Amino acid sequence: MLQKTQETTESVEPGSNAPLLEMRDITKMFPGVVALSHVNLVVRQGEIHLLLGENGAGKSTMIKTIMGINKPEGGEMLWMGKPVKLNTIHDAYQLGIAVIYQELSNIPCLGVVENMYLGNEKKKGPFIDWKEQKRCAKIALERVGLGNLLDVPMENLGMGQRQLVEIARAVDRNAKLIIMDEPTSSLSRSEIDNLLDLMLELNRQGISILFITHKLDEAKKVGHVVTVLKDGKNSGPTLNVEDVSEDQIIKLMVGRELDEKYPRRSVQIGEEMFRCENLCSDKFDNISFHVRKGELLGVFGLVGAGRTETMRAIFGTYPLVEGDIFIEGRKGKVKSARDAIDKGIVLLTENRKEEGLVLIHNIVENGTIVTMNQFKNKFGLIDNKKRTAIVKKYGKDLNLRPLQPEKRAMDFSGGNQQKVVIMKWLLSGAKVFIFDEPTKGVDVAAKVEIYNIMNNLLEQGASIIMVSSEIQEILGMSDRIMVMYEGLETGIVNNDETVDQEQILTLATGGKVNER
Amino acid sequence: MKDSMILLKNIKSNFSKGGPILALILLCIFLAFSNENFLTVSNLMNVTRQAAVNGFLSLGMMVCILTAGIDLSIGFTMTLSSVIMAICAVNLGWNPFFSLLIGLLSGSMLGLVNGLLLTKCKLPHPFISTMGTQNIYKGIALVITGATPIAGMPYVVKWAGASFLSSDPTTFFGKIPVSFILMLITYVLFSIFLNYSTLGRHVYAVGGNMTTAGLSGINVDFVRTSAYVISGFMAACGGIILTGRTDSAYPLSGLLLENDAIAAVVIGGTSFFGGKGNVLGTFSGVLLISVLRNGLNLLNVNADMQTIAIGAVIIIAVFIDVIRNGGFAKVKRHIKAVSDKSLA
Amino acid sequence: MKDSMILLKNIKSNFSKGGPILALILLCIFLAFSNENFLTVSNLMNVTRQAAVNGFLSLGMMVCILTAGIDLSIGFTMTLSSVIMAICAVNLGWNPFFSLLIGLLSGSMLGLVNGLLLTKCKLPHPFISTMGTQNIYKGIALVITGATPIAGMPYVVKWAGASFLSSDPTTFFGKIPVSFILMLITYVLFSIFLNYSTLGRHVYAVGGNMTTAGLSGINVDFVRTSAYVISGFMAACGGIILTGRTDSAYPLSGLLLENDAIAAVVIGGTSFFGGKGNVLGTFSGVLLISVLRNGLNLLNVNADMQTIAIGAVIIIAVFIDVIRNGGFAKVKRHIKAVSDKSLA
Amino acid sequence: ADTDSDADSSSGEKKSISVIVMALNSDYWHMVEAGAKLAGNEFGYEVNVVGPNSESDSVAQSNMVEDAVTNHVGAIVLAPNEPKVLVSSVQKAKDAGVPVIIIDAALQTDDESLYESFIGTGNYEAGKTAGEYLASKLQKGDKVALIRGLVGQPTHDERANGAKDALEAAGMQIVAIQPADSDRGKAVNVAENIIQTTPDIKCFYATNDEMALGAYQAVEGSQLQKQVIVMGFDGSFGALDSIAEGKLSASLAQKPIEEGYLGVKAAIEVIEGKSVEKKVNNGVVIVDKDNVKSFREEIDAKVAESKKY
Ligand SMILES: Nc1ncnc2c1ncn2[C@@H]1O[C@H](COP(=O)(O)OP(=O)(O)OP(=O)(O)O)[C@@H](O)[C@H]1O
Ligand SMILES: Nc1ncnc2c1ncn2[C@@H]1O[C@H](COP(=O)(O)OP(=O)(O)OP(=O)(O)O)[C@@H](O)[C@H]1O
Ligand SMILES: [Mg+2]
Ligand SMILES: [Mg+2]
Repeated sequence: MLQKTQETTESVEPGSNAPLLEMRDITKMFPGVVALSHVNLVVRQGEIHLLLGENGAGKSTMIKTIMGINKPEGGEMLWMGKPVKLNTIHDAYQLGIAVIYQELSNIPCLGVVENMYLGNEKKKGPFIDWKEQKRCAKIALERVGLGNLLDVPMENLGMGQRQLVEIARAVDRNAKLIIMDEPTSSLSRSEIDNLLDLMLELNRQGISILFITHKLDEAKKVGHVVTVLKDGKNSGPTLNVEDVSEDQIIKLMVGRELDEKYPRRSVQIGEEMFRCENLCSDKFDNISFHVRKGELLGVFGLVGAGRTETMRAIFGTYPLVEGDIFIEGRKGKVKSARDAIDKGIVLLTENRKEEGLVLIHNIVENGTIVTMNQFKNKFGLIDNKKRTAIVKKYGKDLNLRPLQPEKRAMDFSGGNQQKVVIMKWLLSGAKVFIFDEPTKGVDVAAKVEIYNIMNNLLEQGASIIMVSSEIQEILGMSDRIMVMYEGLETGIVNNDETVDQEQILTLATGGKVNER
Repeated sequence: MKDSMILLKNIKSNFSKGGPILALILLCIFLAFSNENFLTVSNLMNVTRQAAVNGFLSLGMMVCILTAGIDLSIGFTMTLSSVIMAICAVNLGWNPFFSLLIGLLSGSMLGLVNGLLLTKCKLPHPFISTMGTQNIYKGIALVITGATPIAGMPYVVKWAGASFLSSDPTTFFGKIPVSFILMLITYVLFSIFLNYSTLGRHVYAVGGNMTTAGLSGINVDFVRTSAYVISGFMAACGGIILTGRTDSAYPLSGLLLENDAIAAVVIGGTSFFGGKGNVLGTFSGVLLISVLRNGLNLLNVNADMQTIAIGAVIIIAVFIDVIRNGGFAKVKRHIKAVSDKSLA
Repeated sequence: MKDSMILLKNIKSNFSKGGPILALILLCIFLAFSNENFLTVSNLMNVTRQAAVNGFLSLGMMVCILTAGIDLSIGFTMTLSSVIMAICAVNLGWNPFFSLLIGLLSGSMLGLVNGLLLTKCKLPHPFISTMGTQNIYKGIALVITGATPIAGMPYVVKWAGASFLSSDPTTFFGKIPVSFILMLITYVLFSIFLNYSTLGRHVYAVGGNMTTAGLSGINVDFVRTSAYVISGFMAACGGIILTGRTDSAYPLSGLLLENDAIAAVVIGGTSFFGGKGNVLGTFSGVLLISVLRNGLNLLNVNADMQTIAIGAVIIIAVFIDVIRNGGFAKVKRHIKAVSDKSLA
Repeated sequence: ADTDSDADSSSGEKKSISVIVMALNSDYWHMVEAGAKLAGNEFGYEVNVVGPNSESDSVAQSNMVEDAVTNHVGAIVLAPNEPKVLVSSVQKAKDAGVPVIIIDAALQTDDESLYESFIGTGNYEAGKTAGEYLASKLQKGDKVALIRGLVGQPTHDERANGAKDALEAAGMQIVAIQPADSDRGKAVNVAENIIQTTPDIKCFYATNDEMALGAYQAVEGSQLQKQVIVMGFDGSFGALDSIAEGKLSASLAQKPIEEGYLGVKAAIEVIEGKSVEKKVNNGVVIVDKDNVKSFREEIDAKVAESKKY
C-alpha cells in the first residue's frame, strides 16, 4: 500500500544528504533474463545522481521498477526513509516522482497542453478544465522556455522541444525527484546545453534528478554522484563524481579499460567515389560535396539542419527536385532505395528500431533482408543454412552479443541492434556508407566497436558519410567535415589540427568560416 | 479583429475536418437534380429517420476504432439486447421502462464481455474476439427467441423509434422524427464526452499510442474496456430505435449492420489506426450512407447495381479524404518544391 | 545421440508452433468419443473435402494478413472469377482449359485492383478498400449472371472439385478426394514460397515493419500488391474447386466466406499485426473449422447452437495460443507472487 | 429403394431420417420442423432437423447432406436452398444409397432419378398465385411495388418473378422492385423511400412476411393503411397475428407443417419399400382476414402436438 508522506512545502537545501529514494536489493527477472540482481540505489535530496552502464545493463528496468511499472521479484523501496510500494504510476506521482522515459512518451496527435496533463487531468466536475490546465501549463512551459507553444499539436514540435515539454510536465507536478532516461540522445548540441542548464536550475531549486546517459562528458558536467550498473548488478559503490575520472567510470561500466575513444586508422585515401552537386529539395538547398575512397566525411549540424533529408535524398527515399549525383565519376540518378543499394550506396537510418530493424524477426532475417537474392541455390530457393552461416560469421566479426542467430532483434541491446543494422549493409557489399547518427543511444564500449567497424570498412576501400550531432565524434572520426545549417551547406573543412570545436559550432549556427 | 481571425481559422479547420461533408454535399446535389422527390421536407426527414439506427451503432463503433480497435459484434449486441428487452416487456409483461433499462444494461454487459476478452484474456486483436462474440450473441438471440420475432412493443419504445415530435403530420414538428432528435442529442453529448471528459480524451490518447498512454498513468485496460461497454450501450440504444421502428425484436436484425457502421465511421474520417476522428465526421458518414440508400431507392436502381454503387461510394468517399489530407503529400511536396524552385 | 537431440528439439519447436494443432487434436478426440462415424475413413475424407475451398481462400488471406493487411473481398473475388470462368466454359463454350486460365487470371486481376487501391490510391487500410470491392465484385457477379447459377461445368473442373483419386470407391484411393490432394500440394508449395523465396520472405519483412522493409530496398508497394494478387489467385483456385464440387457457379457463393478464412488464419496463429505466421498453422486452422462444422452436423446440433459453438471455438483457439505464448506471464507471475506471499 | 449400403447391418433398429431445411432461422422452417417431428413420432422414426445459418449458404447445406450420408441415415428430406448447387450432393447421397425426398423448392436437374419424390409447389408458382390474388383485389393500372430478399437467392427470385408476371399480365403497373435482404428493418426503409416517389401506391408485395410487416410499418407511418394492400409470403405467426388484427392484408402460406410431415412420411415409405408419388403438389393457401382464424387454430394445434414429443 502507498504510504502517505508529509507534504513538505519548503524546498530542501541542496547538499543536505538525507536519502530521498532508496532502492534496496532489487531483483527483476524477465523470461530468460535477469535484468536486475540485488541492485542498490540511493538518491539523496538535492543531488543530481548519475546512473550509468552499458546497453542492457538494466538502467531503464531500474527506472520502471521505481515507477511501479515493473513489479520486482525481490527488494524494497523506501521514500524519505519510509518503505513504500507503488502499484500504479499515479502512486509515484503522488510521492513526487516524475519521469522522462527513454522512449519519448507523448502522443503526437494531441496538443502540448493535453500531453502535459495526460493521465493527470485537471477537472471541473466531470469535465476537463481546459482553462486551468492552460494556465498552469503556461507557467510550467515558461520555466522551460516554451511559453509560446500552448496551442500547438505535439507532432509539430522538434525533438528537443518535445523533451522540454516532458520536463515542464515534471516541473508542473512539483516533483521532488525527476528521473531522466537518456533525454539527450536525440537532441542537438545547443538543445543539450539548454537541457543541462535547466537541470542545474531545477537542482538549485531543490529538485533531485536521476540522470541516465551514455555521454560521459555531459554526465560529468552536471552530476554530483554516480552509480554504475553492469550486467544487472551494482558495479562498485556510489561515488562522488569529483573523485572519479571518465576512464574509471568506463572501467566500471565495461569491466576493462578502453584503449582509445576514437581509434586511429591508417588508410590511404584514394580517388573520388561519390559526388553530388547542387542538391535541392524543400528541406535543403544547394548541397554539394564529395567523398573519396577510404575517406570519412563527417556531416555536422544542429538537429533539424536537414542532414537526414539530404542523406535520404541521396538514398532515393526523399524527393529531390534538382541536383546531380556521380558515382565513381559517372553521373547517375537514384530512383529508390533499391536503386541506391544496387549502385553501392547504403544508408543506416538514425532510427534503428523503427527504420532499421524488423524487431519481431530474428537476426538472420534482419541481417539478410537486403541481400536475400544472394542466397539462392540452384533451384532458385533461398538457402537458409547459408544465410545462417554468413550471419554467424559476420556476427562474429562484429562482435555481436549474444551470437544467437535465432534470437529476435527486439531482444538485443541498443548497441548490438546497431551492429545488426550494420551487418545487413555490410552484406550488400556497398561502396558508399551513409551512417546517420550511428552511435545514438549506444554505450561507450559499443561506440568504440562501431568506430572500429567503420575504420575496417574504410581500410577495405569503402567511403563513409557520417551524420552526427556529437561534435567530439565528428572531430574524432572525420577526415573532412561538412557543416549544415537550416538546409544550407555552411562549409566543408579538413579535419586537421587547425580545426577546433568553436569553428564547427559557428558554422553550424550559420556563421561563416573560410573554406579550404 | 483578432477574434474574427480565430473564427475564420476555426471555420477553416472545421471545414478541412469535413471531407465526408463534401462527399455528402456532392451526393445530395446529384440526387436533387436526378429526382424531384429527394429535396422535399418529408423525404429529408425520411432519410434522417432511416439514419438513426446506424447513427447509434456508428457512435459506438467510432469509440472502439478511436482506441485502435473494432467491434464486429455490434450488430448482434444490438439484436441480443433488444431481444432481451422485448422478452422482458412483452413475454414477461414487465414495466416498459424497467425492460428498457434491462435492455440497455444487457447491451453494456455484452460490450463488457468484449472488453474483458481483450484486456483480461489478452486476445490479440478485437477483430478476433468480437468476431467470436458476434457468433455467440447471434446464436443466443436465436435460441432465446426460438428464431421468432417478438412483436407488440410498449408505447415508449414505439415512441422512440417510430413517432414524430408532434402527432399532427401537417405541422412542422409533425414531420420531425423523434428518433432523429434522440440521435442528434446523443451526438452532441458524445461530442462533449469525447472532447471534454477525461475518459473521452483518454480514448484518443490510447488510440494514439497505447504504450505511451500507459506510461503516462492512463489505465489503458480501463479505457479500452470502457470503449466496448460504450459500444455495447450504443448498440442497445440503436436496438431500441430499431425495435420501435419495426415494432418487433427479431433475432437476425443485426446481420451485417457492423459493416454499415464501420463504413460510416471510416468515411467520416476516423483513422483506422486509432487516435484520430471526430463526431461530426461520423455524423456525415452516417448521413452519407443513408442518403445513398434512399437515393438508390428513389431512383429505383436495380438491386445488383445498388451493391456496386455502395461499394463504389465507400471507396470514393475515403479516397476524397485521402486526397484532401494530403495522402499524396509526397507528390504534393514534390510539386510544391518544383514550383517554388521555378519561381525563385 | 546428438541427432536425436536435434530431432527432439525440432519436434518441440514444431509443437510449440502448433497451438492450433493442439486445439484440433482435442476437438478430434472429443468427436471420436461422441460419434462413432467421425473416425471413419470416409468421414475424414469428407472433412478434408469440405475443407478444400476454405483451404485455398485461407492461404490467400494469410498472405494478406502477413503483410499486415486483410482481404475482405476474397469471397466475392472467388465468386466473380468462377462466374467468369463458367460463362466462358458453359455459355460461350470455350475450351475448358482456356476458360480455367481466364478464371485464374480474372481472380488475379481482381486482387490486383485491391492491391492498387491500397498502394497507388493510398486508401488508408485494406479493410476499407476490400470492403468496397467486395460489394462491387458481388454486384458485378450478379449482373453478369443475371442472378442465376450457371450449371454444367466441364470435366476438368468437376475433376478438381468433386472426384476422387481413383474412380473405384472401394479402394483406398477411391476415397481420397482430388480437391484435398490439390490443397495439400498448394500448401506445400506455399510453405516453400513463404520460406524459401525472396518474395515470400519479403512478405514477412513488409508485415513486420513496412518502413524498415522499404529502407532496406524492398519494393514495399510491389510486395503488398503481390499479396493481393496472390489472394485473388487463390480465391480463383478456391472458386474452381467450389464450382466443380457443386457443378455450378452461382453469384452468392462467396457470401461471408471471408469470415471463415480470417478465422482459420488467425486460429492458425498468424499475427493480425503482420509478420508472423506459418502455413502449418493455417492448415490446422482450416481443418479445425471444417472438423468443427462436420462434428456439429454429425452430432445433429441445431443451427443456433452451431453458431454459438463456432464463436466459442474461435475465441478458445486463440486463447489457447495466448496462454501458450505466455501472454499470461504477468498474470501467472502475479498468481505466483500472491501464493508465495500467502505461504510466507 | 433397397440399398447395398453397409449400414444395413443394423437392420434391427429403425434408421433415422435427416431433414435438411434451407435455414433454421425463421418461423417457416420451424413449422416445417414441427411437421417433420410430427410424422417421425407418428411412425416411430427418429427425425433430426438441421439447416444452415442462412438461406444463401448452399455450401453449408451441401456439407450437411454429405455429413448425413456419413451418419448412415435412412433417408434425407431436403429443402434445397439453391436448385443447382445441391444437385451434386444429392448425387452423392444417391451413390451411397441414401434416398432423398425434396421438399419446398425443386431441384433443377434433368435426372429425376436423383430423388424419390418432390413435395411442394415451387416458389414461382406460389408467387404467381399471390400475384393473381393481388390482381383480383386491385384495379387495372394500380401501382404496385415489390420488396424482395437478397438478389441471387433463388427462392426470392422465383417468388418475385412469379408475382411480377402475374401482376403484369393482369395490367398492374409495377413501379419498383427493390431488395430489402429479407430484413424487416431494411424493408421499412425501402418502403418509406418508395412511398416518397409514389405516394399513390396501391400495393406492396414482399417475398417474405418479415419484409411485409416492415412495409406495413412504413405504410402505417405514412398513414396510408386505408388505401394500400400489403401482402407477404410464408404465413408466419407474426403475419397471421397482423392479419388477424386487420393490419397486413394477406400472406401466402405454403403449408409448411404439411410439407415437413409429408416429406418425412414419404421418406419412411421409401425406407419401408413402399412406392411414392414422384411429384406431390401440396398446394398453397392465401391467408387473409377471412380464413386467418381457422388457419391459425389448425396450425397451433399441430405445433402443440409436435411439441409434445
Ligand atoms: N520487457 C522485457 N522483456 C524481456 N526482457 C527485457 C524487457 N525489458 C528489458 N529486458 C532486458 O533486460 C535487460 C536490461 O534492459 P534495460 O532496458 O534496462 O537496459 P538499459 O540499461 O536501459 O540499456 P540502454 O542503455 O540500451 O537503454 C536487457 O537484457 C533487456 O533485453
Ligand atoms: N514528426 C516526427 N516524429 C518523430 N520524430 C521526428 C518527427 N520530425 C522529426 N523527427 C525527428 O527529429 C529529429 C529532427 O528532425 P528534423 O526533420 O527536424 O531534422 P533533420 O532534417 O533530421 O535534421 P538533422 O538530420 O540535421 O538533425 C530527427 O531525429 C527526426 O527523426
Ligand atoms: Mg535504457
Ligand atoms: Mg537527423
